Amino acid sequence: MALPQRKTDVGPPNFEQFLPPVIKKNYGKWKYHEVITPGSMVHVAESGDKLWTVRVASPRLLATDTIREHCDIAEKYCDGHLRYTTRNNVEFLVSDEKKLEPLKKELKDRGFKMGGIGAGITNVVHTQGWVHCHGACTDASGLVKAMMDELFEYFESKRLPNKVRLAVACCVNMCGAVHCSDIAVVAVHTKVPTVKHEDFKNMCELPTVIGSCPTRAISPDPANKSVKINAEKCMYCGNCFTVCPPISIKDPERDGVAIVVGGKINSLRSNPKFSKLVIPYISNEPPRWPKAVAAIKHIVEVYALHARKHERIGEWIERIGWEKFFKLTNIDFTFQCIDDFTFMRDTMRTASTFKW
Amino acid sequence: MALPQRKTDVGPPNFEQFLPPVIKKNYGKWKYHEVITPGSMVHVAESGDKLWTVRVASPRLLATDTIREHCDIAEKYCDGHLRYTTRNNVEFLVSDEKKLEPLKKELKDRGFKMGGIGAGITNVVHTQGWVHCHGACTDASGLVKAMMDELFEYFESKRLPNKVRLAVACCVNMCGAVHCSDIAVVAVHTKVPTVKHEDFKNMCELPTVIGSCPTRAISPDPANKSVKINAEKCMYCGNCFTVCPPISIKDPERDGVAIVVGGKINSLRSNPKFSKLVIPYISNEPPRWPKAVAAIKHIVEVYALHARKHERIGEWIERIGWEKFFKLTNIDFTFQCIDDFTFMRDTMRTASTFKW
Amino acid sequence: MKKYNTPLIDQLEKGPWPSFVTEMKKAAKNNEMANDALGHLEKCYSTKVGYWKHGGIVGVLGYGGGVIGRYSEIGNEFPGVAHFHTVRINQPSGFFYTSKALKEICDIWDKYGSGLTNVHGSTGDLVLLGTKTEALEPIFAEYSSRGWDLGGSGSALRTPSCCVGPGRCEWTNYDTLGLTYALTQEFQDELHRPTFSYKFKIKSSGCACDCVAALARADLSIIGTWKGDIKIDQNEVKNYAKTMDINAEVVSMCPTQCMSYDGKELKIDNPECNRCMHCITRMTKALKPSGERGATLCMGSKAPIVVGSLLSWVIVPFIKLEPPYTELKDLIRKIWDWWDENAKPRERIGEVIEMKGMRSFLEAIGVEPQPQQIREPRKDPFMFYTDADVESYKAKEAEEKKTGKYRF
Amino acid sequence: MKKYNTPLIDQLEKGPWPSFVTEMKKAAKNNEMANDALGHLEKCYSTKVGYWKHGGIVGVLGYGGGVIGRYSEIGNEFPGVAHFHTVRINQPSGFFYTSKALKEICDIWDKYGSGLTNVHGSTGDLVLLGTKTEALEPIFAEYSSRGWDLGGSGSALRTPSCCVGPGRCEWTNYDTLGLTYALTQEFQDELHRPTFSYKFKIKSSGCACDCVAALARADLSIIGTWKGDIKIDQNEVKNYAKTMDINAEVVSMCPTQCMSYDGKELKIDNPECNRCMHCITRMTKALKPSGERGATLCMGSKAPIVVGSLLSWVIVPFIKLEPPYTELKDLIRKIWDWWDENAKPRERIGEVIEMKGMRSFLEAIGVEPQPQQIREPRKDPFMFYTDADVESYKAKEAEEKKTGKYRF
Ligand code: SRM
Ligand code: SRM
Ligand code: SRM
Ligand code: SRM
Ligand code: SF4
Ligand code: SF4
Ligand code: SF4
Ligand code: SF4
Ligand code: SF4
Ligand code: SF4
Ligand code: SF4
Ligand code: SF4
Repeated sequence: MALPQRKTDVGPPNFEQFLPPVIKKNYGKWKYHEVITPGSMVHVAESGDKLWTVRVASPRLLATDTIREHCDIAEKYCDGHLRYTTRNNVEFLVSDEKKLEPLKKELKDRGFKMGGIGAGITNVVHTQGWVHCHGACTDASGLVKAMMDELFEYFESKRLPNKVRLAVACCVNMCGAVHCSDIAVVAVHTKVPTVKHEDFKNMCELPTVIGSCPTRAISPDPANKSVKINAEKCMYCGNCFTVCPPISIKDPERDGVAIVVGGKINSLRSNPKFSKLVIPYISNEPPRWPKAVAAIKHIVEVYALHARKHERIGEWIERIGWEKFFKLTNIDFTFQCIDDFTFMRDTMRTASTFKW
Repeated sequence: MALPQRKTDVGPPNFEQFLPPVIKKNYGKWKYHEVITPGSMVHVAESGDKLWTVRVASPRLLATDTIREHCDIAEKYCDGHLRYTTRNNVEFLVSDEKKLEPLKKELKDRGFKMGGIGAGITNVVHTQGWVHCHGACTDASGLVKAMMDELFEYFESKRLPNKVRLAVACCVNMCGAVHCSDIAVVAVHTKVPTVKHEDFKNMCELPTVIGSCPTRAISPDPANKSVKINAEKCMYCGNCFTVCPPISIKDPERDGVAIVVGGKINSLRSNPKFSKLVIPYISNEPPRWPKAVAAIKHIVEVYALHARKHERIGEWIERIGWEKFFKLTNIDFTFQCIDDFTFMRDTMRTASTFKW
Repeated sequence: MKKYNTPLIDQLEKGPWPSFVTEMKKAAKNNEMANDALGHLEKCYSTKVGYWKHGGIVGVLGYGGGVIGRYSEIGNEFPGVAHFHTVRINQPSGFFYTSKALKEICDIWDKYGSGLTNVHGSTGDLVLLGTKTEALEPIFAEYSSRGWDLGGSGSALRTPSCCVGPGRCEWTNYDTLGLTYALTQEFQDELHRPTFSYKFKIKSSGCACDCVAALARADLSIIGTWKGDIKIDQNEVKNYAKTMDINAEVVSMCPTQCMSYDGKELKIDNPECNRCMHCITRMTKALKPSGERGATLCMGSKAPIVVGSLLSWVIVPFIKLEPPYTELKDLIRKIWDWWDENAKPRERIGEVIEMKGMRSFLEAIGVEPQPQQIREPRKDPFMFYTDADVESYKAKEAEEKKTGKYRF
Repeated sequence: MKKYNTPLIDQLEKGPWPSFVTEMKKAAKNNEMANDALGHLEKCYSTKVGYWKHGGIVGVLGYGGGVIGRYSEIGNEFPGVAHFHTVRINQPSGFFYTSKALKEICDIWDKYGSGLTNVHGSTGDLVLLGTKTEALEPIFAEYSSRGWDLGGSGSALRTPSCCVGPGRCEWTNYDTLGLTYALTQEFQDELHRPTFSYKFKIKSSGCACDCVAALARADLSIIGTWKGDIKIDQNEVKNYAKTMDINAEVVSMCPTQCMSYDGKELKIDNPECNRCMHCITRMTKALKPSGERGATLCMGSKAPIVVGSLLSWVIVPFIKLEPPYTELKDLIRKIWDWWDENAKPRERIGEVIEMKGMRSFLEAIGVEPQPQQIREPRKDPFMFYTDADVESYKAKEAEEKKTGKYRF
């Protein structure tokens, strides 16, 4: 069959054609919303019109058949209207209240999991991992699955002081939102990369490779027409490897994951915050990373026990102090937790006011 | 007359020999104190013994005859015991309550000014200025005198929400405690230094001069056996001039002073804070620097009007926000206020949460 | 089709959370590429290392981006993933679809690719995961002819993304969906033909909740806000009081302490409010912003490499955002011009601003210095003054001498 | 003696604050050097520029510091200040004097110098302002024979300084005066003979009020603190309640919110208290620390040049400080050894720690990592691991496998 005529620069389709009529009518004129269950909510327009949303978990990595299943359900209950969220859940958009409960029932029967709305845990922002990226030092999808199985009740029913946003990144490029997450996993290398000198000059640009290194560990190696890496300065970020294929850094026994906590993106109450390192290294343990998962769950539980209502993890920790966080969670404080990158100075304590 | 035999490494005299008996007896066993007036207080020991202190202003630059006058007074009322404070005031240490009022009277009669205790303004930490330092781009003593004349009531009687610590530094070496003061003046150059190339190689060390520059503006000038300065990068700190006499930077018309505010050293309530730049430039106006003095007074008055009791200037500003500080004081916000040194990133706002 | 033994990843089919392994198996049933992807992944799990190679440059004619080239080191063992490129399809604003549109996407993908997708990628694209080089042109023809275009990759504008905003949310301060569509259309060339120093991302959230995480991961983060009072419906306050401790949950958590509640009336000292949204989100029926609507433009956030992670910095405290968004579009072009002139290769705009100084940047784009841009003024007195600066300070002083009144 | 016309600085004799010009004139009455200093200063005021040259190296035999060499560019015009060196006399701890001792100091100074002083310099020395090179040895002989020694200058230990502490203050947690004396005596060689990379300052405050501003301007800042509860005298609380709003002035200002007061009883949740001192200073009769006394050691503060100003960082959260202070003395030597090995010329210790990393420093001085040292953990995942680190993590994991219990 002949291919249709290609077009360029058409851009994405105009979203308006995909909006359900109730949204078109009440566009920008919503009055309030109410969370009905962790998996459903209703938005009420100034006109009095209502829109029900049912949110369903997604592994994000979807087979086309599953998307078709979403479509079939949307056709049955939502006149074909659905959306996905910024955290990759599916949302069924219901305009007719009568269809709400039947929709929920069918979703349940089909094994779909509803949840993720309100003060709990929703889907995990994550990255490609071994499924698709060359840089991955762990698998992201696997970690997410293992984490969410363990934390599932917080998605479906159990509530927390506030939302807990989780993320996983399979290397320090952090294609997930790890750097501002309540709790996140970032995969790390722990060994200095090696350079295949013979391929260097054909495949890499010297200034780019040198400039890629955050700690200036790379210098020219004119004898080999290549570069050399100063083992004292290298902290295994892998950026040289990203820009230059003859540099390799993966190591199955030494690659692992680190846990960061306390990040936040929105500006409610307190300013956005970066996540901070609390556990520097856990061995990669596919298929279920039991220790990493246990660590995350442990932190969620300590938070649930101690935080005030509406406090995000980072807000709670800042109120009680990091020294108290380490005490309450009984996490070992290691040298890795002390910043030694450029901006170390602002992370050190400059007062004798801390808790014992 | 023959000189006495010199000794080395004797170190300072043991302070114990200078302590009044009441202090020796109650050393480390003080129970509480009470501020009587802004110029006097009493410390009560666990034993019940009392020590009265009368604090007197000092210009710090003292003629020996004035020190002798201090001594005469101390002999008359304090058995010869006196001390100076960490901010250069004189303190008369009275063990006999009956001598307190007569001491105060004599001090008053002799024109000494009592004050500086409690929530007001005490002496100004400062530096040499034109009186003694080669680096000075203003005179420190003159500025202090002009400031304190204007703020004198806050020393002697009028109270503020909390202590306001002032400082003056005559160059960015900041021999005063400018960088953590409630309000301070720092003198600044505003022009790129010039280099006398012919003297360079005899008087300066190339690596030291290059290393002295915070912004890497200096590079070797092999043709002249000297250095050259990149005008784009130089921010006139004068450090190259400090380490290398053939470099000169003073300019009578362009040298001036800047005002910084909001610093704090102790850890009460909030952590120590650096002072921040609010007025980037005021011309040097000896002998009384009227605009600089007016600016300081203005800030003190706005603070007095708006801060809560016990709030230091920096604490007040952090509560209301810097944008509000600029609004309340009506100080122009200039590009100089925006950090462009290494640690700029932490000074920028990362949220839409500010006041209009 | 070879049947792989996958004992390790099979364990990831257990448990309540939907399983990506199940998805892969679903696709693998009638897709060779997906089937090999499964075997390939099991091998990664058993050896604890990945086998993908650095991506080569692949793509469609006339475009410099939109496809991520991917090859396996062990393509002979798993020929179905020897090439395994991803195609990024630019999603519609707010991720709204109709079943019809989605099914069309699926059908084409099944025809040419692995049948595996990410809905969506972290940037926002609808990601089609794994196809061969020779399929790229047909795929593009099929999609583009039906009104779908590729998303961004490489040193280009990346696919803009936004929160659901006016589509469903009562808090949005501008039309996030409309703006995202307008910008994406306006900058098609910059999106498809990489000419920048590095990637440039735009994300738009309708309010400070920032549901698209713009502030942390977009070079240009557009955060909706308003200029005006928060209107209070005291009757609704009374209703909330029945089920919530207003003082504990709202008043005491207000960051500016500008609220008070005496058990009867809720008060807000509006000039002190910093519009953080906490109170509004907790009492949505009772509280509503009023006055002018628009957004704060922030700039520079990114992941940690090279200079450490950044959050976006406030550049323009307030801008009105109404079609045709001319002011914003012009500003974006000025921003890119300055970036282009000043960046080294692979330098994100935040890194360049940090390097060259905020002043150089703000002057170039014509924005005044304002205290709203900063959290606090500089501390070290390492300041630059232009001759013009000093002249203007001196001029001010001369005037003060005349008027007898200081202007600090 | 030449009589200078000083119309500009004369204006600084007016006003209530004591005038340094009056002081200079007093000294100038019968001292040629002071008289020329006056004329010299007037010239600075009239031309708005200083005339001092860079200091040359001058000093006393066997010492490398203690004197700041100073010459005037216009020495021919003002011969009395052609040489105008300052002599730093090491002050007694806490700036305590007897009139006898002070008068002796004055007499010697009048004999050899300008009769001008700074009581005291910013570092803490009693500064004798202005003398000639040939007077230095006699001055030193006169002072040292009477038990006074020079203070520090150059790349050496600088004169240690401290708050009044146990001399008069109820809040001190250790003997600031005794410690300062002991350290100054212990390190006489390091003070007088510059062998460091740059200056090193030690300042000691008895509590978090930090009345000697140690935290902002000492390479080693010693801040007194305690480990134990704050004891409350509820009767005294009642007295305070008569004149002060305890909730507004104390409870609501407690940074950890660990206090409560119901109008009757004041309570402190001690494990949550961070010992900030606010409540204690405001209710000194009612509140008193108890338990172990000692100090927190902080390190690295300095003025802005070269890398920007620093506040001292917590290194040792708690140390007991009792004579003969062996632990602290040993630690200081270790600190200097590491500094010596790692610093470039003119690098303060804070700058070197920043350069080489806190770990290198802490390991060298034998201090464990502790969360009390930091305000917050690192954000960017740019971590160093030694092989031993990874081995120890793996060993922990192996053990966990055995016990079935995780230790995070
Ligand atoms: C659907 C979605 C937007 C979209 O365009 O897809 C969305 C929708 C809503 N968000 Fe959100 N947020 C969504 C991602 C986010 C994100 C982004 C992220 O997590 O990556 C954030 C920032 C998170 C952070 O700060 O780290 C976010 C921070 C909030 C907040 C602030 C929470 C807080 O107090 O810290 C609110 C306010 C609230 O919870 O009442 C909020 C409130 C809401 C409301 C109530 C707004 C409304 O009236 O419609 C929506 C439903 C609430 C809910 O899901 O709990 N939304 N929300 C996103 C759902 C993702 C998901 O599948 O779970
Ligand atoms: C005499 C002196 C110590 C010395 O060894 O010489 C001293 C003495 C006292 N200080 Fe201080 N402080 C002295 C310099 C300082 C400094 C250092 C500085 O300013 O350079 C500070 C840190 C300032 C800062 O944070 O920027 C300082 C911050 C305090 C504070 C904390 C104030 C606050 O709330 O922020 C207190 C507590 C108080 O005021 O109740 C305090 C309290 C006290 C007490 C009440 C302690 C006591 O019981 O004896 C003393 C008298 C109070 C007064 O003067 O108001 N002292 N005090 C210093 C007097 C300097 C002067 O001549 O005025
Ligand atoms: C697919 C995706 C992850 C995902 O699973 O969702 C992704 C995948 C890759 N990212 Fe990313 N990034 C993706 C969103 C992000 C994000 C999040 C975002 O855009 O909101 C970030 C953090 C925000 C940012 O831009 O800083 C991100 C920061 C990076 C970086 C670090 C950039 C930096 O300036 O530090 C790199 C490194 C690079 O560009 O060489 C990178 C590079 C890559 C490459 C192209 C690695 C490479 O050199 O081959 C990955 C291709 C993986 C593959 O083979 O499929 N990716 N990347 C996301 C894009 C999907 C989409 O188009 O919707
Ligand atoms: C006299 C004194 C100022 C005063 O009026 O009190 C002073 C005066 C000088 N200081 Fe200072 N500093 C004095 C305390 C300080 C302080 C405060 C302190 O010690 O508490 C600081 C800030 C804290 C610090 O050390 O960082 C200070 C930071 C500097 C610096 C910057 C050092 C740095 O690392 O950034 C320099 C520059 C240098 O060393 O070349 C400096 C250099 C100088 C020189 C030696 C300039 C020079 O190269 O000739 C000044 C000699 C002036 C003169 O001719 O009399 N002075 N200097 C203080 C010493 C008196 C004393 O011994 O008691
Ligand atoms: S985080 Fe790293 S490994 Fe993972 S998808 Fe992004 S670039 Fe690839
Ligand atoms: S891995 Fe990172 S730190 Fe190490 S040499 Fe490469 S770029 Fe530099
Ligand atoms: S601040 Fe500068 S000019 Fe003033 S005394 Fe110190 S070094 Fe000299
Ligand atoms: S004045 Fe300062 S910034 Fe300018 S060249 Fe000299 S050292 Fe560098
Ligand atoms: S960012 Fe604000 S406007 Fe957008 S969906 Fe979230 S809450 Fe609504
Ligand atoms: S929006 Fe935030 S700052 Fe404003 S009143 Fe509400 S809680 Fe307070
Ligand atoms: S620092 Fe503390 S102990 Fe020392 S004088 Fe000040 S209040 Fe007293
Ligand atoms: S010392 Fe500070 S933290 Fe402790 S109870 Fe008192 S005010 Fe609170």
